[in-house]
Amino acid sequence: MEFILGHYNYWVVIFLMMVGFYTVISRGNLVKKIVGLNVFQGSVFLLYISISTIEKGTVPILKEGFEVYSNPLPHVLILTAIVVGVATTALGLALVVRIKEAYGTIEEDEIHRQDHSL
Amino acid sequence: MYIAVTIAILITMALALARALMGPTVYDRIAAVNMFGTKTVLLIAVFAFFSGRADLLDIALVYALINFIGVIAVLRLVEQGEFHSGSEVCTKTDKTNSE
Amino acid sequence: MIDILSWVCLCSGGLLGVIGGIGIHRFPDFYTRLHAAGTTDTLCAMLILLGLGLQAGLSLDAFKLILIFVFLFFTSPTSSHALASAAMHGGLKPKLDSKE
Amino acid sequence: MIDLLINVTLLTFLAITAVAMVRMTDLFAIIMLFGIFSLLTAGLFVVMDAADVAFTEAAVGAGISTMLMLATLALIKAHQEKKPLGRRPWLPLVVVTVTGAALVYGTTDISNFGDPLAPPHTHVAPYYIEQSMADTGVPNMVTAVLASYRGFDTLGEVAVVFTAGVAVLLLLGSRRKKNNSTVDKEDSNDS
Amino acid sequence: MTHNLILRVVAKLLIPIIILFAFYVQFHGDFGPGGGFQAGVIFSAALILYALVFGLDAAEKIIPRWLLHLLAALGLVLYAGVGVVTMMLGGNYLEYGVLGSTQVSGQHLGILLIELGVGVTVAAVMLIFFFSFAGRSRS
Repeated sequence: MEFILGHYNYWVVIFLMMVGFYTVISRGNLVKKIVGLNVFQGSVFLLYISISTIEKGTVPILKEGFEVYSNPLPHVLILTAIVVGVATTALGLALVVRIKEAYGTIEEDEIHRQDHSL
Repeated sequence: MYIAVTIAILITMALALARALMGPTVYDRIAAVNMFGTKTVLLIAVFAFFSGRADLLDIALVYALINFIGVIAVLRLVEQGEFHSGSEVCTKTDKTNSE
Repeated sequence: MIDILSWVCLCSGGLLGVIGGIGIHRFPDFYTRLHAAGTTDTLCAMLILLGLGLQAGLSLDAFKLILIFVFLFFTSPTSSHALASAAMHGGLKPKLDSKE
Repeated sequence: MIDLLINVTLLTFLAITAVAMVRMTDLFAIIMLFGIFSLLTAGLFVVMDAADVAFTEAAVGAGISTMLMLATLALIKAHQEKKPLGRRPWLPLVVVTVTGAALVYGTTDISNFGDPLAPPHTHVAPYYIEQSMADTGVPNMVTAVLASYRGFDTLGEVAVVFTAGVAVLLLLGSRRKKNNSTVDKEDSNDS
Repeated sequence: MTHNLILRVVAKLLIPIIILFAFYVQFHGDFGPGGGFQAGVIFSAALILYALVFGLDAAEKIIPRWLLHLLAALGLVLYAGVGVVTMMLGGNYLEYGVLGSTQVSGQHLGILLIELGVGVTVAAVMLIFFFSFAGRSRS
């Protein structure tokens, strides 16, 4: 029981990661691919934060009456990663918009077909 | 005692999530997402008091704000997208102010 | 005394939340669902925040709670209203007949 | 106890949301669910004692990210995903299952969730927790590490954000001359 | 959404509070949760709300595009400039201790300055994202 509760986080993280991965490799729609990438990214964030947690710990901001703080280092890494993540997502979406304008579609197959028919 | 409130909020979240998953119309989903956001705000507020860290209330505040802006943005898209399916689709610009 | 009052507020808030949740799940069409979500949401949030505020007493925390309260007090009905009017203009008809 | 309860429930919600997101074909509904996904992630960050991260995720993930996706949807005017491509649908599934199984096998060696003696908590973290107040005078350790100990790292991150901004400007900044005109190469910015 | 008078009034009421909250998050980041990244995003969220309710053109009147481009670069320059200044004062790159009379006061000033740089850049870049995506649809 303790083993299951202690690893539930990691298993859900892996499940989410695989769901995101599956979306990226099996779906042809570019917007959906980006959503899948974001799910993958979110699972990595959750993994890091799960690792940083300490039982009966508290938020890493010094305050009277608290002794155990959770590990601040993964928080820093993930905090910046989230902002960078949204920046890259925006870049990907901008590319999708330009692809739509150039090809008239956002389905991967149709883009391939148009490329080959030239 | 906090645990009773927490469980109540979690049940509500589950019901709202179910509506968001099933929702026959777009508006049902938006209403469910809005409710979900409000419940998350409450959950964080309750958790902040339970754990004795009132700093977390800032996060609840940001949630309330972002949730509102998100709903307005979604409505913008839905409304304009359905009204102007012709050439003049200016989803994010206001009708009165667009050139 | 204040403790009991605060627990009463918290519990009734939680109860209202669950009722609203059941409402959003069971009601037949969008407008009734929005009614369930909108009305219970506001009161539920306010009761829970009031309960927490009674626990906090007079402090910075109480001020932040009041701020959250004000935020929800303004935004929640506004988004409900915007949602309903968008749905109305979007052509979603309320279900008026009582036959399922 | 209570945080474990919230933790497990929210994680389960998260898994359900993710599966629903893959199965749906309505792009609009997918983006709504992505908003819920972000909210849930941020809630989990709060429960796992990462206040700053939850703050960022709430503001960025749920706010800006969802809004950008909606704006994209408005631009591409395609609200429905075409039916998934039919060729060899089992291959991705097999790849994903094998990778997932390998990763789950790997978790058996990870120490339990919240174990205070786990390796990540024994090297540099105790130094930050004990010394950050004396070194920088800032009670928020995350800010201390972010801005002071690892300031150079953060400079790089800000540069990445700036670069992404410039790139988006190059891609989308110039006004379209006509509807569906082909690629217009004019760069409209000077930053 | 011309019929949404309520939305306009409430937005007018809320936007100043949001901007005030953004400044609180920016400058209180040392003591509570928050900092430049979050404050920048919240600040841009306030302007995005304005753009959503009153239109993109009205928002661009408040903060024109060239100003956004300038601010995005300026934040990064401020951040990197702090590093250069510490080098000129005899320390290493981004060693804030030399900025003040004591180690702690120097650190405090340095953290405040670079958080400001981060906040300005992030706010400007998020607004650039939104304006680019939203402005693309007008022909």
